[in-house]
Amino acid sequence: MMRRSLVESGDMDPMLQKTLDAVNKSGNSFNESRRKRPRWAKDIGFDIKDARKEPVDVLWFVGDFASFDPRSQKVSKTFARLLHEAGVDFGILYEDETTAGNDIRRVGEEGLFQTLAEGNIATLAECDFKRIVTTDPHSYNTLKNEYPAFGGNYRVDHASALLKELIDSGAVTLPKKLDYKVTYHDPCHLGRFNKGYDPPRAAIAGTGVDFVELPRSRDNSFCCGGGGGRVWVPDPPGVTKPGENRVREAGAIAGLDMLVVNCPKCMTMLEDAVKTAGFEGKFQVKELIELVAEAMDLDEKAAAAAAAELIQEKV
Amino acid sequence: MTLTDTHKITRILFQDFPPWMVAVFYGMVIVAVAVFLWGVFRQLRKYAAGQRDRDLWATARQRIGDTIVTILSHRAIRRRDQAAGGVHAMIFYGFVLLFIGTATITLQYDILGPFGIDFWYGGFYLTFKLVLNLAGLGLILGLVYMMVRRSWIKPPKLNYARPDRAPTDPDYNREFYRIEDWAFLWTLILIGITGFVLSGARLIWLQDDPTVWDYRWWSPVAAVLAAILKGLGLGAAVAVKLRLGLWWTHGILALTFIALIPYTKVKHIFTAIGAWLVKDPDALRRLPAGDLDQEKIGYTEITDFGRRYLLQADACTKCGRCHEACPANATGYPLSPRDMILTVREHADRQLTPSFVGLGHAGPISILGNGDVQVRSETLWACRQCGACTEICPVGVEHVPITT
Amino acid sequence: MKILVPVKRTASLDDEFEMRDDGRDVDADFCEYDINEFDEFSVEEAIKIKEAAAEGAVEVVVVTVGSEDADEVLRKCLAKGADRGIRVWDDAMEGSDQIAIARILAKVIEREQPELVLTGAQSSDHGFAQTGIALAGLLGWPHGAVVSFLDYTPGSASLSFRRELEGGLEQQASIALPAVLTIQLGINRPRYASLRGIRQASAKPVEELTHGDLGLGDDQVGEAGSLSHVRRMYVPERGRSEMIEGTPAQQASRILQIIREVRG
Amino acid sequence: MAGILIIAEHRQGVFRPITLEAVAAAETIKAGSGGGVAVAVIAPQPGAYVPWVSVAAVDEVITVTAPNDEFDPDVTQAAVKALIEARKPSVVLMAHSVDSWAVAPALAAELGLGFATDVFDLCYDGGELVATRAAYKEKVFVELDFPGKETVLLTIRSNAFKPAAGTGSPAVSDFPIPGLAPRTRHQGWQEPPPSGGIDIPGAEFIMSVGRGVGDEANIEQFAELAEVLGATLGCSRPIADNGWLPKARQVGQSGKLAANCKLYIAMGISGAVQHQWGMKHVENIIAVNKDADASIFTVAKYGVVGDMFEIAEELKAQAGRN
Repeated sequence: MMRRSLVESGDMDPMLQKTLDAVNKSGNSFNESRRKRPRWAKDIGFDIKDARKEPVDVLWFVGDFASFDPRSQKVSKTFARLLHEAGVDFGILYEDETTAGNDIRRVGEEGLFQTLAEGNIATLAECDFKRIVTTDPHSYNTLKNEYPAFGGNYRVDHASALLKELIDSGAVTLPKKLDYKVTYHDPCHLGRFNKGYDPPRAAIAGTGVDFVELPRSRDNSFCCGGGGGRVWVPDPPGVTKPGENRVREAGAIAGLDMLVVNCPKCMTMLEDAVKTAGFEGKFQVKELIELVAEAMDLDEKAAAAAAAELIQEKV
Repeated sequence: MTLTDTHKITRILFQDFPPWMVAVFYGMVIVAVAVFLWGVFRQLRKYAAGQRDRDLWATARQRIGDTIVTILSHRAIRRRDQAAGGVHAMIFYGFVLLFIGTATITLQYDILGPFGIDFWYGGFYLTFKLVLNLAGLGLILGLVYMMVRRSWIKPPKLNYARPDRAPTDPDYNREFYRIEDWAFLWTLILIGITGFVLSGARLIWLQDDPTVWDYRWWSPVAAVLAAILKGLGLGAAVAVKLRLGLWWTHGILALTFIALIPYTKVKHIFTAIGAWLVKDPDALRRLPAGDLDQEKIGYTEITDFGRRYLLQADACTKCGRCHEACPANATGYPLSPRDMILTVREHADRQLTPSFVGLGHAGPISILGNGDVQVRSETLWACRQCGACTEICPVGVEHVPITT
Repeated sequence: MKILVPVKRTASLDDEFEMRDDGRDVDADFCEYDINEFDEFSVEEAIKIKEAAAEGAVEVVVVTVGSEDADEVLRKCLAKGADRGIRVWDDAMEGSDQIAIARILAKVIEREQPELVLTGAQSSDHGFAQTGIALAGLLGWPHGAVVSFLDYTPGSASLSFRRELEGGLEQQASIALPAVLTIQLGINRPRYASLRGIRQASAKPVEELTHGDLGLGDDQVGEAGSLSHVRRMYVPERGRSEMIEGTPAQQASRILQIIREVRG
Repeated sequence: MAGILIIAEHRQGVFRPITLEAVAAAETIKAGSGGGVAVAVIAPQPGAYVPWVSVAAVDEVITVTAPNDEFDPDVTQAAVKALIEARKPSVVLMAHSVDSWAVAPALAAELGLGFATDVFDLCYDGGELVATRAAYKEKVFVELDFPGKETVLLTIRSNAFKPAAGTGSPAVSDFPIPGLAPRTRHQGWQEPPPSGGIDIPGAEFIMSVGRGVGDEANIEQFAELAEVLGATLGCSRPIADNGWLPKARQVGQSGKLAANCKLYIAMGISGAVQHQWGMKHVENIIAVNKDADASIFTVAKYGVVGDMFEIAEELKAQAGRN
């Protein structure tokens, strides 16, 4: 609780202060206007249900990074198409969703966190859903473990758990066997915090890739460096970033094709680290959802579905 | 040897000691226990200066079972360091058995004996001797390994260099903890060694007494030592003097050791178990809610800390696992979870355990700042809240909620 | 000794917005509001002077002209360390331009009699750069615009400051008090107001006044009291650069081609 | 008397050509104003500036002897007030400069003049003066008029009008003003930090980085790219304020004007008006920004909507090859 008194006395990095001001003003850490939050979903070929107006099975709490960060927006689009393909009844909160506040609380801005929590809980109270799913382990952690204290009791699952369910139930079929050599980075908030080690590994196994564990994995996973608000504060030049340390560890795996991540913040930190640590072109950073989508042949299926719709219109 | 004689198979305490010497010994015992109790009181008063924690006992009750299993199985200490964990288990069980042994003698000699109840003889006594011999051997071998580990294997995590201070800072050097580590090791190992040589000398001294000599192999280590000493020509006459000298060395070392438990690293015997007991299992995933209407939020002074955190700060034995697991520390940031917790402890000791002279605060009040016993804001901001430290800590320190 | 700091609640737009029905401003639903960026620096400068002085020697009063929603801005300043807040509003003030607002603020200043008034050099939404110096004109006080450095010990009759001119040149000057200074960005590093601080600041007093309380006539406020009138506000037909499409590689090669064309 | 009164600007004894942009603005409304164009010069030796303002469009130059060497808001305000009361011009124009910031609003408030600042277009519409300025960070334009105002004071945005030229032979007259005890005392100048060999005003090819660069560690990558392309590295104000690049590299109103630039590449710069002041005039501008609606695209000749880091890498790779 020492950071909380630093926040009260305003003793913090100017870039962090800008982010807190942005969240205060517009409910997201990217200083984008609230209206822009669902804009990522505009061109995915179908309209996602509006959970504020219609009952849904799965309420997808998208989160800041998955809504605004260009790289993670691609993942969100893929996830939406994947759920659509798998016939999942899901919806999002569109522009009424604000950041869940996990990292705002861990930065020490407890007042702002409680306001965000109360705001989101009030919005969720108006919605009719069975469970909440999110691709961001940070949102997942605070929704699942910290919202109950403020009256928000929900069944919350991380996207990887839903992926496993869909694969097990056959709703998601993985016809295409991928021959990549792949390793997996356990996100701290999903693994160490909430013991979500196995569902992602099960999903990876389903894609038929050659899977290798990192030396430091599961509860000893080495952090990508993006937690506790550090994703908003750039590392001073000249300091090696935690992400680079992690990328070097992955680079030591001979013939590695892909480092699979399972969190938008890890994606941001590790993709940057691949560049700065000089591993570009050696291996790719890919999200678990993207890997599963590739094994699902999602793009071909979507193209086929679109073609079918065209034929139907002509008839 | 008839049944009635089995009573003779025992050890006569304070054998051939003049009464004044026995009285002196008991005087010393009382002083040692008094010093120990005063130390315990001071620590408890320190923890009481922290903030009450409503659900502290709720988590404690839930975790009694888990704590017992963790302590006995040493699973927390064995994780990712099987060798150190296993050896610590040897030392732990050795020490516990020896402690039980001493307690049994006290029960027999000081409590039940006066009422004429005897049990410490014959088969029981011989098994007692055997068990304690093995316990003592385990303890000494464990300590030898720890000494080798510290001085020769030298795992990087035992390096006390601080990443959150520059070499020019007055409090950069934490080598003084190393002195305490070695004093702890040497004291304990000397107590063990003097105990064995003492009993070996006793065997030589009483070699003519069949009730002692004929059963010496029930204390195999002592018997071996006796054989060696005899081989070197040690006679009964000299052995008795050697036995007296070693008895007092062993006694004084042991009493000093017990007296200083609450003031030194040895207190982890109690604080580590206590810390694990009060550790919140959801420490990482659910931060304690702050009351926004209170006059103050967050920690600035040491008395703002929750009591459980002050207790945990005292449980740290500087094993370095959090120091090694921390991503900020591994990449050159000015943060080591270990050094941050030690700073909290040093600050608490300086503020809340007043010198004997009187109450009063020595040094800066706030825990935050760039002074020598303070946590710097750059240290707190380097943290990634990834939880690796709190997750691996074998004594249940909750670095993450303390930092946030 | 008292420092008075007028602050403004400014709007920022999403890139997709619609105009108000009368076409003279943007529809409020498309605006997000926050304290004017320049005012963060003027408030910080006032609080720094207060903190440097003896306890209670300096009182910092923040004033805003605006409806109830502007309370949030005052609370943020109070959370940072301002002592008192004043909000002036009634329906007659609707549509006031910068000079009408300056006139209202001038009346508040006559009531409060501060030694020093610090305003933002301009607003981040309209950038008029008028209110502060117009205020000085109405009060007849000495003034300095676009101040990038300020050295003042409370109680002294004057203070020295620097103005930031074009090209990075700075002019050093001193000014007699009471005076009005408009503050440029970068003069200090504004502190953060935690949400808890803002909530607790709502306990600090905020005085609400109308133009009547200030002895201003109806014709001195609102559109009647303004020196300019908005005929219309519109989204301009923009010249649009020739967009270079394609993959980053294709775009880069087109750029290199342009460089060779221009640079030969 | 009607007509238009323009207040000339000078600093450190040097005439500021921005005055001629106000003259150019005056030319566009000369007909409607029903009078001539007069330029007032308020300075210790006003005569020295007469040749500078004797351009074609100027009918009259009024010299006003000021007691103080450098610009003092009180003196200028008193002088212009006296001029307005004496001549009753229908329009008074000043450049939208830091000096006019310090006097125009006080003057307008005191005399109740029609008033607008940072104007970049003006005209008479049915006998009514209409001025156009921008709002909400250039996203909208606003037309203002001044019903019932005999005299209107406007400050003109720099680089909005091409400076008036040609030679004229204006009548020169002197205008005495009462002495005034100045309340602010000029104490001296502080020159901007030495540019250390960085010559933004002289550079023909500039590549600037803005907030889009994200953090200090990424600056190096663009410094190298500028070198490979043979461009001078520039930046926007936030980069200089954060100390990530020296102030001498800052392009914009409080930095440098890219006066000599033929080709300007803007990387991750949104295009605030203060920055545009420094580069809007450049003939060839290439803007790279991830926000398709950034206002930089309204001034750039070529635009790329994309990730500046990807574009930079491709540029460096391809430029390196040939």
